[in-house]
Amino acid sequence: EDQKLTVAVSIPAADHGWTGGVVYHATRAAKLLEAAHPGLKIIIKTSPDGASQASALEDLTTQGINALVVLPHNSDELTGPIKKVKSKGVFITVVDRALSDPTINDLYVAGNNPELGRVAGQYMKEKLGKADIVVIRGLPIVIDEERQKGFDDAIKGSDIKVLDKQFGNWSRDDAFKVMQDYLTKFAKIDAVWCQDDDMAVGVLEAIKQSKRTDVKLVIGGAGMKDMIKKVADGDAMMPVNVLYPPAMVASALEMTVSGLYDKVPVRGKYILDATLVTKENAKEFYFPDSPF
Amino acid sequence: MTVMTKTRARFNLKAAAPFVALFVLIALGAFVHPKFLTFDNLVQNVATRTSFIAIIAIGATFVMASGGLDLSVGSIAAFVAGVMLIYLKSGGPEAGVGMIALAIGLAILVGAACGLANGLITTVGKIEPFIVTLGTMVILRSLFTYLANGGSISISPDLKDIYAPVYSGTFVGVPIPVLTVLAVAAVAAFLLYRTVFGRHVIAVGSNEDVARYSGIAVNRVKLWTYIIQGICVGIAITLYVPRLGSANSATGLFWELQAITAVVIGGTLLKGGTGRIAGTVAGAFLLEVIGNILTLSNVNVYLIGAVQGTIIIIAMLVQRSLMRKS
Amino acid sequence: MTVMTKTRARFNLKAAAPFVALFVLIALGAFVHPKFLTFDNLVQNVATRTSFIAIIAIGATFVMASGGLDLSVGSIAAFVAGVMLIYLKSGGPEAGVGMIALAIGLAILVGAACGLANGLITTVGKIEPFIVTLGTMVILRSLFTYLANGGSISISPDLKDIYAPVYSGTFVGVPIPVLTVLAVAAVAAFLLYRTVFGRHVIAVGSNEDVARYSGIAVNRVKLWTYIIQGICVGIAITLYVPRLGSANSATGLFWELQAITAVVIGGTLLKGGTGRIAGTVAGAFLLEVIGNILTLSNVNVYLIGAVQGTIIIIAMLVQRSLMRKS
Amino acid sequence: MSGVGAQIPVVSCQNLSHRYGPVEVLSDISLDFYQGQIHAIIGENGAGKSTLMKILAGHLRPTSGILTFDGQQVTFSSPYQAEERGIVLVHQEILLAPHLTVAQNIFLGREIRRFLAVNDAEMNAKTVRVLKDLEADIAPDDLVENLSIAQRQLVQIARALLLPQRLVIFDEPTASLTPMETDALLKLIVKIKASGVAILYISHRLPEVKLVADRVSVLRDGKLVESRSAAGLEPVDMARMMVGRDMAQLYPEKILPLLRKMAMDVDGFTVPGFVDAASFRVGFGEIVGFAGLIGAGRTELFEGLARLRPSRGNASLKGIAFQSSPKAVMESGFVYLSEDRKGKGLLLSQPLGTNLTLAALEKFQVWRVIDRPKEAAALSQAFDDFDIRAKSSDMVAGQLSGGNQQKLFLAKMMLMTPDVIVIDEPTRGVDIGAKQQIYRFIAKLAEGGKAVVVISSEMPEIIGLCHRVYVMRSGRIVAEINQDSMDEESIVVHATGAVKAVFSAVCV
Ligand SMILES: Nc1ncnc2c1ncn2[C@@H]1O[C@H](COP(=O)(O)OP(=O)(O)OP(=O)(O)O)[C@@H](O)[C@H]1O
Ligand SMILES: Nc1ncnc2c1ncn2[C@@H]1O[C@H](COP(=O)(O)OP(=O)(O)OP(=O)(O)O)[C@@H](O)[C@H]1O
Ligand SMILES: [Mg+2]
Ligand SMILES: [Mg+2]
Repeated sequence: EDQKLTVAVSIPAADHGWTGGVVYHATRAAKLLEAAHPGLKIIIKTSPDGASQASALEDLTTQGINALVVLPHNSDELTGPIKKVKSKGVFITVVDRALSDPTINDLYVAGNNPELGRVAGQYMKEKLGKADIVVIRGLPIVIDEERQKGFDDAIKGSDIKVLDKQFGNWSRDDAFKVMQDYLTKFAKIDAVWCQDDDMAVGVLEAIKQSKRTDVKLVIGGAGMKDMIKKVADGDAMMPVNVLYPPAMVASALEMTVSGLYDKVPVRGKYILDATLVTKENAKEFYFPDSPF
Repeated sequence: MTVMTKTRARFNLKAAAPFVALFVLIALGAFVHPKFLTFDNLVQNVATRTSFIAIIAIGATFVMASGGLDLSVGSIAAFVAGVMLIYLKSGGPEAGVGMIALAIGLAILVGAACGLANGLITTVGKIEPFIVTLGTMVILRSLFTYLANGGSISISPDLKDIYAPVYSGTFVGVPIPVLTVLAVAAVAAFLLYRTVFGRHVIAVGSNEDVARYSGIAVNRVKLWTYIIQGICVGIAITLYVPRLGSANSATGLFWELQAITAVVIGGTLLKGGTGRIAGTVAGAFLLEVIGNILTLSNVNVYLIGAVQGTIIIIAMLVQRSLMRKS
Repeated sequence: MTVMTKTRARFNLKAAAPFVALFVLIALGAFVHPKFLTFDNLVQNVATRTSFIAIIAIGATFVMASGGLDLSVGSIAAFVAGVMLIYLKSGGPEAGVGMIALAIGLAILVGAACGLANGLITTVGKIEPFIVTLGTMVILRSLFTYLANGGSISISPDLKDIYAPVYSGTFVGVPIPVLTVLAVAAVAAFLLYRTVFGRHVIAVGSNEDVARYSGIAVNRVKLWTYIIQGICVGIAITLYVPRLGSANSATGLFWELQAITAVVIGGTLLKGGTGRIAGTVAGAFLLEVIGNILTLSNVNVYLIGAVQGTIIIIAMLVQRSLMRKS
Repeated sequence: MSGVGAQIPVVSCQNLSHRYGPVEVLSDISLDFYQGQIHAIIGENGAGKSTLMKILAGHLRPTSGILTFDGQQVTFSSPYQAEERGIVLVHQEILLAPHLTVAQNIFLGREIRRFLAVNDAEMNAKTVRVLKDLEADIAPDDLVENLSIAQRQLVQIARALLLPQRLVIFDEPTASLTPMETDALLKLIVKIKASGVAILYISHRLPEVKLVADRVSVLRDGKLVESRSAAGLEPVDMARMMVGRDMAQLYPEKILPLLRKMAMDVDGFTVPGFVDAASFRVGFGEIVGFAGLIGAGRTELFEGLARLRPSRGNASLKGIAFQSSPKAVMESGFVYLSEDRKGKGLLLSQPLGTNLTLAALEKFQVWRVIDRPKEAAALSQAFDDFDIRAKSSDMVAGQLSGGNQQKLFLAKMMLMTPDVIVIDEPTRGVDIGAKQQIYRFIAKLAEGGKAVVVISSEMPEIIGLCHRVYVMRSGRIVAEINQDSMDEESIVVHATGAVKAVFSAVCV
């Protein structure tokens, strides 16, 4: 049981809310697991971009590791570097973003970005029927593209009309500005979809300050605790949230470690749904201690 | 002797250059969207949200007038916001106006301390401000992330509601942040143009040796410019926090670039020896107006940056050619 | 007369300063992890991935020696990578070595063109390089996003496998990127120290008026420094693309800060008039070694930035105090 | 003087005028410059001499009028074009790239190449040769930033001498040189002339002019007032032509102080690398001179005392040890006026008023606010007291003529009302009329009980003005000479360390 093993966790740096949550959950799970397995050493490294993450993977491999849990910045970029780690005989767990070559990972704990967009679009279509909406996207990267595509597919053929989509850089402040300007630009906005809850904070504040009453619905995503609380409290403007839990990295880490120690074959693909959080189920997803 | 002077006229054209660029841009905006030229848009929205960068850029005007540079302002902003929010949270549910007042004081103090650190490393360590403040930029952002446990720090909605009017409130119709900018600019202009200290700042920026040989304590002057910069960041943050009641690691990102750009567009030269407070405020406003126009217009989202960069360069061309003409 | 010249000895100590700082850091690294001081780690990993920043920083040495600044290198990198990848994709499945060779030429050409644009706006438009290159930084990144349709651009794994050895391959045991850096540095050193052009670069950075009075075409010299910078970015990207086979909007982010830091740590002054190619390479390596040591050590993830910033400042203190002593 | 009449002038200007903005600084100048002739241009500070030279050398384009070269009309759009024709200007101001070596500066813009590379060996060798001609002790690979002002001046002269020459213009080349270098330079100029080159020579040191000039032209307030052969022209005549009236005696009468209360007492004071254990004292009411050659360490000694460079040793001011920061030293009443007025004296990009009050700004505040009217009043007072000639008061300091910059600098430091004043090269580049005013001013300071130290490379100035002289050589004070035994020869003997001075009549 106190077999000496090293597990590396490579994740994006905590540069906005969701990634902050990822780092938090990874760190927390690592502490618990290390306590449970005396011989276990978990190294967590964060990287600001794909190239640095490739470098970090090299460095981690140099240190000698038994398993790698990786949430890649970008599938295309990191497929090669992760494959190189795999070639050293390391157990590979990929989280959230699938690699271009699915044979590399031993374990895949998947988030589902298109699904996040689809669930939000689906809800909007059903709830509003006919509406003029605006969208605030994140940063121009693959995740954003996938979410957007899921959303667009879901509302295709409906009476939901997208007035505008601009980038809010996954930042509360930028989303606030964009929303303020949307409110100036469009006399009537029925609903807002923003790609994550961080930006929803800015959006809600901009609407509040404008004293406009036409906006009836704001949907964010990813399950930030403040937003889940709003849902639980039955907030009129934000009745639902679409879950995209940063805690998935913790699950992946737990599965990986138990695979190493218990010799239970934990392999394959575990897909976490983009669950729609409503007033009814909100309590299950509310973690007041999480930083996200 | 032969004293002729057309000083006034000449100086005014120079000082007016950034305002001319701003005016042209506003005229452009009026074409883009009918609501652009409304009080709600230009003052209530755009001018109000310009306030953070404007105040920080006023501080940067001092640093740059003395020939320095501060890349750490964005990180100081995040760090100050973090400390302030943690303090406000510590008060629990009964925290009220008194606590907010203390938090404001704390923010300014912490900002000043960060500036002091920058100033000391630059002057005592005798290393380029570029590297010093790049270092503290990385350090302070990392400290914020540590404080925030990687996530965000928020105050309770109740406390936020008490504090919110500082950002969203108005006084005789003018938003409080706009008034704050005007007040800070007035104090700064007085300090820079009418006091011994301000004169010394310009002297140090024009020629450090001459300043030293004139008995000016060069290091002390530089130190104070960084402290002023820190205080300005502190003030800016006391307006920022009531807006969303929270901060995360994206807070203040790239603010240093915006502030420096505002200062340069305002007519202050990067190499030191000049400082234009009013120009700086105009420059900050100009940047925000560009963003506003672009959101109101229908430019391809992916190309917004390209248009923005082009407008900034054109604004600079207009500004600098006007300054040279005078 | 009395107190004259130990010029030679003086120069050597000055040039050695960044290497001393690097040496201290490597000694520190040896304590942190037993595998640090291995060929695999220091050369195969760290030196190899230093190559992009090192080559870009060599270009930046020219720009800064002439008193300029280029903030757009990261965006040029992304843009060049984008163009290169799109070209490579256009070849379809049969694309091979020939196409890669053409793509390399294309990368260098596009890099040079970006540099030319920076240089022209700076010299003809007579505006501060800080603003010009900040503008092109925003513009080029936006153009990349446009090319990439908001996502990333990748080549097929097969093509990547053909191209990959350019990054991962070795020649007589030395990684190809490391050899490339050495070659670029050698050419750059010859250009800067042994040619008329290099002499003029230093003269322009030292005192532009003097250079002009001496009949030097100041604008032409500046223009070329930006073109050289662009070419260096192009070369760096021909090593970067085979590493990951793809680029996205985060490609090259903050490279400008890393490159400038490397140059300054290497002993080149921001205000122009000096240029130290070997120091620049040492500076780039030093930055990457700091990152490597931190990854190998057990510093709290949130505090890594704080440690990194502190080490950079300390390295600068060591470097500059050695330079002053000499 | 060769047969001027029939010859075509190398360069000639006709009806040349120049204005800076609305201000006309040259009007209707017509002059011819012939080969084998040394043509001196003299005139008060701000008369337009440097402006005329800059036009001839292609740095400025005249507002009107024409230039001819070998009888052909020419227009130069850059100094480079003028240099290509052999018109070379040695600037009054130092124009060198500080980060390059001496040889690199000398060949800047016209480097000697070997294949693709620069041929440093050859350039260094040529530099050594020309510096030897100038009797300058400077190595070709010294960085210019490490040279003193005088040495930089020599490098600048060397640069001009290495070009192919038809017309060489020297704009106050000797202003910062000591007698030894001046002597060497003048010999060289005469040699160049003999090789058939036209020479234009500007100086405020009229004895020099008398010594070398074949022809003298006088500018006053931008106009040519006289142009005549130098034969029989004495310095006093020249002075009269310049200022338009008879010059009274140049040096004021020396009034020796009766009570010698000690103002400063320096004992074993060392400025590492420059000055070794200097000991001297200066009394109130005294004018003490410091003589020496370039590099003797005079500047560094007083910069050390002013805490502008690292220094150690005993030194007291009015009985109290010197303070430890430049500001505190100044506040305690010790003021040092640098010889480098451009680099250390004035903010060239700032207005005159800002410059004037910079050091004494604390005196110009009411309730911590700068009193602008008082500042303006001080400026017009300084214009009167120091006879500063500025065409308008909203110029920046860099636009003043060289001599007027010096006067503004003096005025600036005097605003601090110091007790002990050290003036490094007080009259460098100052015209004869202004010189007289400055000497009067210094004498008046001493009469008023202040202690004055004058560092000067002009021997007559030291002798004419000072009550006592210290001579420095290679970082040491080697002699103290009193009023009664003060003469040039004894000073030069100590300064050079030679047994007997080898000294021409140059600096009469
Ligand atoms: N760039 C400038 N802008 C405005 N006025 C100028 C400028 N340069 C010189 N002047 C003015 O032109 C006049 C002539 O200056 P110039 O330098 O030719 O005098 P000078 O005869 O060489 O004097 P000095 O003996 O002091 O060197 C002066 O009044 C000076 O203030
Ligand atoms: N920045 C410097 N770095 C190194 N050496 C210097 C520097 N400045 C001056 N020196 C050297 O110091 C010595 C003394 O300088 P300087 O010529 O100023 O002395 P001085 O006695 O004041 O002469 P003068 O006043 O006649 O110019 C010279 O050998 C000079 O080369
Ligand atoms: Mg002159
Ligand atoms: Mg001297």
